[in-house]
Amino acid sequence: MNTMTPAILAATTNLGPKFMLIVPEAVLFVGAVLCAVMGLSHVRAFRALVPWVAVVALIATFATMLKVWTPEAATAAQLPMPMLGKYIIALLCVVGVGHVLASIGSVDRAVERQVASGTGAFDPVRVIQGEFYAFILLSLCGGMLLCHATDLVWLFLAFELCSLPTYVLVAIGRGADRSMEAAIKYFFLGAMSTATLLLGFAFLYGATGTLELSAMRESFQMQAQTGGIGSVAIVGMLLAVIGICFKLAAVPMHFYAPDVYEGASSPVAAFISFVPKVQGFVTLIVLLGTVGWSANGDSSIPPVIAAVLWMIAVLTMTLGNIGALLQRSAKRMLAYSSIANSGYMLVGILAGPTIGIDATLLYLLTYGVANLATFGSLAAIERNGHEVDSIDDLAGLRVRAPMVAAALAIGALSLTGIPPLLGFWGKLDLFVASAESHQRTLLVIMALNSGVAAFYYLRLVAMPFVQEATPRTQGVSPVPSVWPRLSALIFAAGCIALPFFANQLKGEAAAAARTDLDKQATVAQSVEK
Amino acid sequence: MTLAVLLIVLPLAGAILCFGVSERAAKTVGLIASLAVLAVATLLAFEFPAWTTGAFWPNEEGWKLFTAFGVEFRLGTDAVGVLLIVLTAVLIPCSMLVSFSAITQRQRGFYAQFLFMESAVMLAFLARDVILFYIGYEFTLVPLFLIVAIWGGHDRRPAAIKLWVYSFVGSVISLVGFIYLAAGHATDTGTPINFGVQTLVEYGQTLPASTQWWVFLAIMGGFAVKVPFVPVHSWLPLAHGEAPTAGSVVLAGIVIKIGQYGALRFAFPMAPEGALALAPFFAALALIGILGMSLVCWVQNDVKRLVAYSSIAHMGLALLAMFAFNVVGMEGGILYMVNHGLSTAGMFMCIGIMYERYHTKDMEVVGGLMQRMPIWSVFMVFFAMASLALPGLNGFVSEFLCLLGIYTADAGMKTGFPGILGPTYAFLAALALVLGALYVLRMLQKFVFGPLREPSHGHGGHDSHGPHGHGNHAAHAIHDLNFREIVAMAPLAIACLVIGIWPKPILNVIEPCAANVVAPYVKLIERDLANRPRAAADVDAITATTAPTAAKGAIQ
Amino acid sequence: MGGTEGMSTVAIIALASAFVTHATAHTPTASMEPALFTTLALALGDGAHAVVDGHAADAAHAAHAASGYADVGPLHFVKAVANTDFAWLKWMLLAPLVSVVLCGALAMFKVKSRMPAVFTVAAFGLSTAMAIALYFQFGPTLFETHAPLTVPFMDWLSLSWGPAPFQSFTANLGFYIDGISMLWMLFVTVLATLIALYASEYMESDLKAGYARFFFAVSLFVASMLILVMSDNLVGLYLGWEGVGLCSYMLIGYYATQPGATAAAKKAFIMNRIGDLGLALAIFLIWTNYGTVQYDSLFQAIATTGSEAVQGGWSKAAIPFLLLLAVCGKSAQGPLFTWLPDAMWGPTPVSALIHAATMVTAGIYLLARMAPFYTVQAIGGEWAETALLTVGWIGCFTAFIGATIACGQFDYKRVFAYSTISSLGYMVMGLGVGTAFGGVYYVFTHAWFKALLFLTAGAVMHGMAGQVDFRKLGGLLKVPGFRLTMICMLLGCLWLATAPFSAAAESKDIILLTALTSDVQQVRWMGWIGVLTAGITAYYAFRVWFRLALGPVKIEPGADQHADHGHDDHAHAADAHSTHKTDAASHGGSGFHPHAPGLRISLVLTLLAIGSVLAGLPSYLEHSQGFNWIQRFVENSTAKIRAGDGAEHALILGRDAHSTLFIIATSVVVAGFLLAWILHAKNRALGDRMRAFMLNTTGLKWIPLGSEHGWYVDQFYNAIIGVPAWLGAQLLAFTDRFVIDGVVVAAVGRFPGFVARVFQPLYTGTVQSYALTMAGGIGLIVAWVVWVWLSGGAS
Amino acid sequence: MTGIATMMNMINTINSISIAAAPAATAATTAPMAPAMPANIQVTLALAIILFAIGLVGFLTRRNMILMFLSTELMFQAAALAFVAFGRMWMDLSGQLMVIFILTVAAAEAALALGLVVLLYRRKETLSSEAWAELKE
Repeated sequence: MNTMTPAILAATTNLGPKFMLIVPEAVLFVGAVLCAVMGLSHVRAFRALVPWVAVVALIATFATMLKVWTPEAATAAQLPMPMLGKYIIALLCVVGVGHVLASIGSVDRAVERQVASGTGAFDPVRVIQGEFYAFILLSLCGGMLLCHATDLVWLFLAFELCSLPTYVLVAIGRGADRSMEAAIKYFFLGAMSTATLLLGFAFLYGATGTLELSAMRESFQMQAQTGGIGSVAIVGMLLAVIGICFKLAAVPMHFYAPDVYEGASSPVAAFISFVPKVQGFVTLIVLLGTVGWSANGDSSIPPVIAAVLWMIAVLTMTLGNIGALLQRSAKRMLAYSSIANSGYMLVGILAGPTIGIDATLLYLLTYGVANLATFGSLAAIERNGHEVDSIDDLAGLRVRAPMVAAALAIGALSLTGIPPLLGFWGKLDLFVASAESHQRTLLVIMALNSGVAAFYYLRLVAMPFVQEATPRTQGVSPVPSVWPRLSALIFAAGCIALPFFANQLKGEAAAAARTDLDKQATVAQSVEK
Repeated sequence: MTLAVLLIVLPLAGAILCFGVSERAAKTVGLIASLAVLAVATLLAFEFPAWTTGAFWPNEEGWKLFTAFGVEFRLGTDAVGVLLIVLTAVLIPCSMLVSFSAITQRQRGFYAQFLFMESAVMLAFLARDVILFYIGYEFTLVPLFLIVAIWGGHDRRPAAIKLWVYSFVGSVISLVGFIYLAAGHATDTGTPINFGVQTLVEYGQTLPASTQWWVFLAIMGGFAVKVPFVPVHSWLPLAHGEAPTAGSVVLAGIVIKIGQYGALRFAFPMAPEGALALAPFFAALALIGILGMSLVCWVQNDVKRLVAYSSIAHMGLALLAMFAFNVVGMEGGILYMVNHGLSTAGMFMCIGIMYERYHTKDMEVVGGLMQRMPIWSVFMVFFAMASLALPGLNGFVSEFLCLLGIYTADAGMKTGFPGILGPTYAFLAALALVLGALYVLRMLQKFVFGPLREPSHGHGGHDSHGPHGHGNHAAHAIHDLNFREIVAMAPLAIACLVIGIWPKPILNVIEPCAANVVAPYVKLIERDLANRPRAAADVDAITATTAPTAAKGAIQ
Repeated sequence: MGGTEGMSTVAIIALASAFVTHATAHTPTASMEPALFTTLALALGDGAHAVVDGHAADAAHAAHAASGYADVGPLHFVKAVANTDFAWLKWMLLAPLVSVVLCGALAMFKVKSRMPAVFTVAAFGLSTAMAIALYFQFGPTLFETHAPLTVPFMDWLSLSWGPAPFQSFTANLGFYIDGISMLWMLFVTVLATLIALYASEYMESDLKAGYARFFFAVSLFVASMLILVMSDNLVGLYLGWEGVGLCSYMLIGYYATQPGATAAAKKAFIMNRIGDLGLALAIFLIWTNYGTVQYDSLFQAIATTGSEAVQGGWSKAAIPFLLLLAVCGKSAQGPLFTWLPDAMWGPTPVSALIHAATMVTAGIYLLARMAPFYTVQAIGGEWAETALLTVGWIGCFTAFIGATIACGQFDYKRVFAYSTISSLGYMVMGLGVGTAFGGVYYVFTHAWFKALLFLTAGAVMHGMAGQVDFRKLGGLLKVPGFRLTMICMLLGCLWLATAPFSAAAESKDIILLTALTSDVQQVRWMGWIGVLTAGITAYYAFRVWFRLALGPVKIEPGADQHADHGHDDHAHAADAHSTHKTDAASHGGSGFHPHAPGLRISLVLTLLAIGSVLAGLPSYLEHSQGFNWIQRFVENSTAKIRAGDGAEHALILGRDAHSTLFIIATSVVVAGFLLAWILHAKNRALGDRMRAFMLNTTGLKWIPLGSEHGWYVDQFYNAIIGVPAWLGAQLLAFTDRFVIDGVVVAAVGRFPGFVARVFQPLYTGTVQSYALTMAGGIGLIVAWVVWVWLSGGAS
Repeated sequence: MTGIATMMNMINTINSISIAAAPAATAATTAPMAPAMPANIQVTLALAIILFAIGLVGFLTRRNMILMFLSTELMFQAAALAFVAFGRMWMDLSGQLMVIFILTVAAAEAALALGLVVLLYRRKETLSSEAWAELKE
């Protein structure tokens, strides 16, 4: 009875290079702890500093990533997709900063006001700002660690590290009952889907006998040559895909999204509409990398899984888009739009490794930026103290908050895919990917869906600029703190400016999508770009 | 910064400047910017070397921004493009001039939208890359939507939303067609994806007939919404009915033209077999458009809807002539684009000026304005006659060439360009001459001639609708055209007259471009005709030596 | 209201349906074609008339009998000579255009002056001088070399996309001068000058309102007429053709404030447009068959393509019929004549110039110019015959109908309008029966005396404050100042009634002679109907004159702004204190004294009277000079194939043609004169009693009613075409607005929303329900995978 | 009840497939030699699947939030058991390794879940999840 399988032994010896790579995450972790601690200090100035600590931590992570994450180091650590981590860390840092800025001033506002006005004594128990930003950083850290996964354990742990904090964020984002209800729904359904994912991992382990992703891939390649991948593996993969669908809010598992996004406060809604998607897609890419693609050479995932993914992609797109048509609440509408965008990105996955994955990764970036512009601008305005929720509140916003109205409109236009903006280039890449991989029906369905989408995104453009202010919108005014507005504006400007760097972004995404097989190619390509 | 790039960037700068200045100064800044663009456009026209060769100029490879997506910043246009650019550059300042007194609220935004639109349209006409064209073509949508939605008429919102959804879905369908073609090219030749118009045209023509059928249907289907063809036309009367004067002028004068320019530049060259196979279908739609819409025009009482329906009929004839696949028809179609832009824009300006004074578009309420505004009625009758295709004015030249083109399509092989449209299309299309006269004369009889009828609540009374109403417009006497309004309309009228009397220069310019577009069709139709049993008369005509020389002649 | 529009579609549908059914047959068999075309011809030419004519059925059989009728042997046309030293001819065209620009400027700046009249008369005078100079310079060379003159002026439409013959299309503005164009240039410019002079006084009362606009339109009219006549290609002719249509639209609608005038203008323009449609279609077909539209190369092409090469199928055969449709539209023939009587809404000089002398003769010019298309050589045997017969029947039918309606009218201007229609019918019949010379000669003489008639009518109306109903006037011969006008009107009526030895008699009798002596039986019938119509013409001509001139003096002035017809708002120009609006004369006529025509009007009337008399000179001098002046013109033009007036020795009813015709014609005219004398001069009561008798006897009621209401043709068109077309358009507009836009688009728009509503109940809000639907989803996917496995076994 | 029925037949199908196919799959692979599927592995695997089903059904039927959490925990443990079963089959310890991590994560979830439940209880004095259904379409 061999006590330790060779794979586990091998893993423990070459830990050196792997540790080097997770330095950025470590920096982030330290930042999270610092935030948590400073949030509890009696000195009001320290508490006010917490968001800025979070921002500095993110910037530091970005810097260390740039230094640490060189192609040689990545290949040394035998990661399944060496450059994926670099892209995801950069993406999460940049968008993470946006989320942090968007939520400044919204957490603990009542408590801070009481303390400032001296009516209530400071009580560490009631203050949550510290944990709030800590959890944001932890969740981002989990998302980044996913890319380092070389085996299922690491994958599962990073997966959980990324999703658990989000449940808490939803609960503490806004004191009202609605966020509590959203949190409980999100948690329970999340737990159920994670359990399904875990069962899927179990079956994958059962089919290959190893937790090592590289070993798994070899055994699957073997099985592919000798009469196809076993049924246990297929069931395992299916369960894993279903588990991941919850994170992506893809069709069978999307029911929570509208309620949770509506319940959570706007900055948190922005966060949970983006980070879980990154987490879901990275896990999906890593898993499909082992089961399909490079596994059986002709870069195609097993037909059963491909068919299931195809069905999920189409249903997600369609239900997401037509669902949004009926909504009167802006956040619910954006929830449905996020469901639809997951559908678009699944098309990228289906389009196969060479062209599909980098299209999805690029679309993740465009969606993140546009999402923050729209959700951020919702976060930046309030109606006599309460969150702005229904679309009618946006009428005539141009008069009361011109900057926020512009950001909202530009974000919506970018999500629709109006050309000069960033969203168009993401969609174009997806269209080209599906066309080049002969998914003609998907191409047509996506086109029709973006036609339907044009209708409801138009409301976000028309309400602030075309509609006249109604008595109901008298109370609408920007949030006292300037930062949410600035973050929405910065990301709206991003929608306009980033297309000028489209080449570099596409290059980075393409590099990220390269699997370790063509190592030399990765090195050559990154130099040439 | 070559002329072409300047032409795109200048209006953008102007638009941003418009936002900067005060409300009152906005209109002057807007006008100056658009006149500057006009100057650059005329400079481009003078420097344009390929007036007679039909070649594309300036083929400059600009910024390498989107090469990873296969999109080259290639700018270039041929004679037809330059004509449309100059037309746009003339129409925008004229439409601004007309709306000085009409628009009183949010003037900064108003003039900025027009300049945004102008830069997008210029990009569309100058693009030699399919996605670059799509960017220009799609971006005209946002300013147009805002113009109709903010400064429009009474129930402007549904009209604006319908305009937005129709155009967006249409352009997405065309995009699917382009991407399908480009992706096919990339996979077949193994090269990275490339959206260059030339590469796609060459690749498209090598595709098997069945795929070309789908590609043509997708691309032409998308542009059919913008032309508009009959089943998908219902957004145009609504949009025109609600748009402000300048909005209608730009919508009729420029936006419809991009749809047709797209069909001419992309749909016909990229899928000739598909075009041939679908020609009877689209020709039948065009015919329904001509006859049906002319009759519908005849019973309209809202004069703006009447002119909108009439432009559907006119565009139907222009497209039908293009489907005749011969030089005369194509030339007639292209010239019709320019002429329709001039005469219909002029008519909308007249109607707008009248609307400014009487606040109603209903022909039953207002009439016999010749007594009140004689100079206005001269312009109105002039533009009506131009759109009526009266010989001596521009409408006639293009309508005559279109009809002649449809006829030559049936003239068998001797003209060197055998067409596939039978004589029935030709005779039914010729009815357009009479039907066109019906509704225009009815409008003139109600509007300009006959006893003077004015709205009951007196002219200039406060208008109940629209935020941009003219406030408490003092009930002053209706005055005839002032100098500004005449200056706005004079260039269009002069252009109509000059093209009508001396069309030689424009025809020489358009001919090579038309020949280039039609060149691939000669061989295809000959092959079709050869294997289809034809009347004895035509068979020996085929053996006549004229055909090959003609094809060679047309190509050089 | 749909009358005019209704009319517009009658010819189209008949024409289009015939062609459509025919064209789609694609390879027409020989037998089908003639039958189809005869029905078309009958439908076009004499649909309503077929009932009366009875034996139209065997038209086809009789046609084959006569060979010389349409088969004129091989055609030969002399090649045109380009001669640049006639370049000054372009000034003949530019002079009126300069006047157009000047008058237009004056109108725009609302300048109140008489200058527009001066510009116009000067321009026309210059053109007349040039026309006469052209006759003297180019005439002799033309008459002996028979070679027409071409002068390039300006290039307009010229495309070429290949070297071969059918691969270029040139239609530049150049001049092609031959016999008939020179004749037309002469009498158009002369008459235009005289009438412009007349109008300068007649329109004086409108000095402020529309004087400049009137002369702008008149100058533009003459310019367009000259382009039409002088152009060297069909598209130039089309430019002139539509130009005159536009000017007649502007001039009929001159009194823009009156709804009747604008409706009449619209009706005229649309009916002309139907004719233009015919012309346009003809031009396209000519180009597709002969590859050119330039007269010179076209006629050479016709001459060279021998009859055996005529396999153009239906498209060649259709050309003559389409040209005929154009003629009907412009010269108010056949089905499209109803616009001319309504054109009387325009001021009288307009009626005289445009609707009597010049524009309406454009149709005859086209027939003369395009005569080669009506020969067997050009379009094949069986169609040439039918085409010519159709032209003949349309002319004859229109003449007869025009005359019958004229008898019933009480408004003397409308009587003269119907008489114009009738005379035009004669001219078209002339070309139809084979004598282009007869037709053209009658055009020449008719232009003079009809202009005279209209101008006298104008003078009377001008004087009687717009009164047009001759029952309210009488004994004008005795009224001081009107004696000259009435004498001129008598002369005009005599010429109209073709009194023996009058100029009209000389020209009209040639037509009747050729018709009666032709060996085609149908043509002989046309001849007899022509003789009958001549009698009716005599009756109504003198009916008007007797009512107006003889009998007790009775002057009932029409209201100044007479609602119905009186439309020249005249005021005593001399009477300083009266303003335009209030007319001093009250309806009662107590203080009213008729306003005698001024010097310029009387001058023009006398000149025209002299001209009408001299119009007969060509035939009076025929014996001494050996040739007829007009015949020489026709022989030196493309219409020469029709110039010959048949065999000299032919017989009518067995006896010598000339003498018998003379006897028959004079007897018929005298009969008409006597009938008019009895009913309207000697015993007016008898006339009224007879009319009352006929009205209440059911058997004869339809005659007076029909003739007074123009056989209800307008109402007929309105009923079967106008109303249905209007309803159809309303239905189309409704479907477009509410069905396509309302139902279909809304359905497509709302479908996604509808589907969303189906899924909406799934979002109930409780965690359990979400978990259940999720589990359901997973179950479905796994079930599907298992099903695929069991069936496909996909690994 | 229908929910449970579907669950049962789903499990049987997975069961049958995995049992039937597993030996074939294992026999074929030449990777680290997987031993034949002894009977007890099948039993533990079936147990794991049944446990998972029970957890799922419990989660669907129970209204009380704590019991709902317990059923999710049950699902987690079912997965852990599956890992152990497969570890035993492959005679490979990494299955056990995974179980340890699963336990830690389950513990973290438990802490979080109870925190949330307490928060909600303090707000609405009831543990039933029916009370929390305001957010809906």
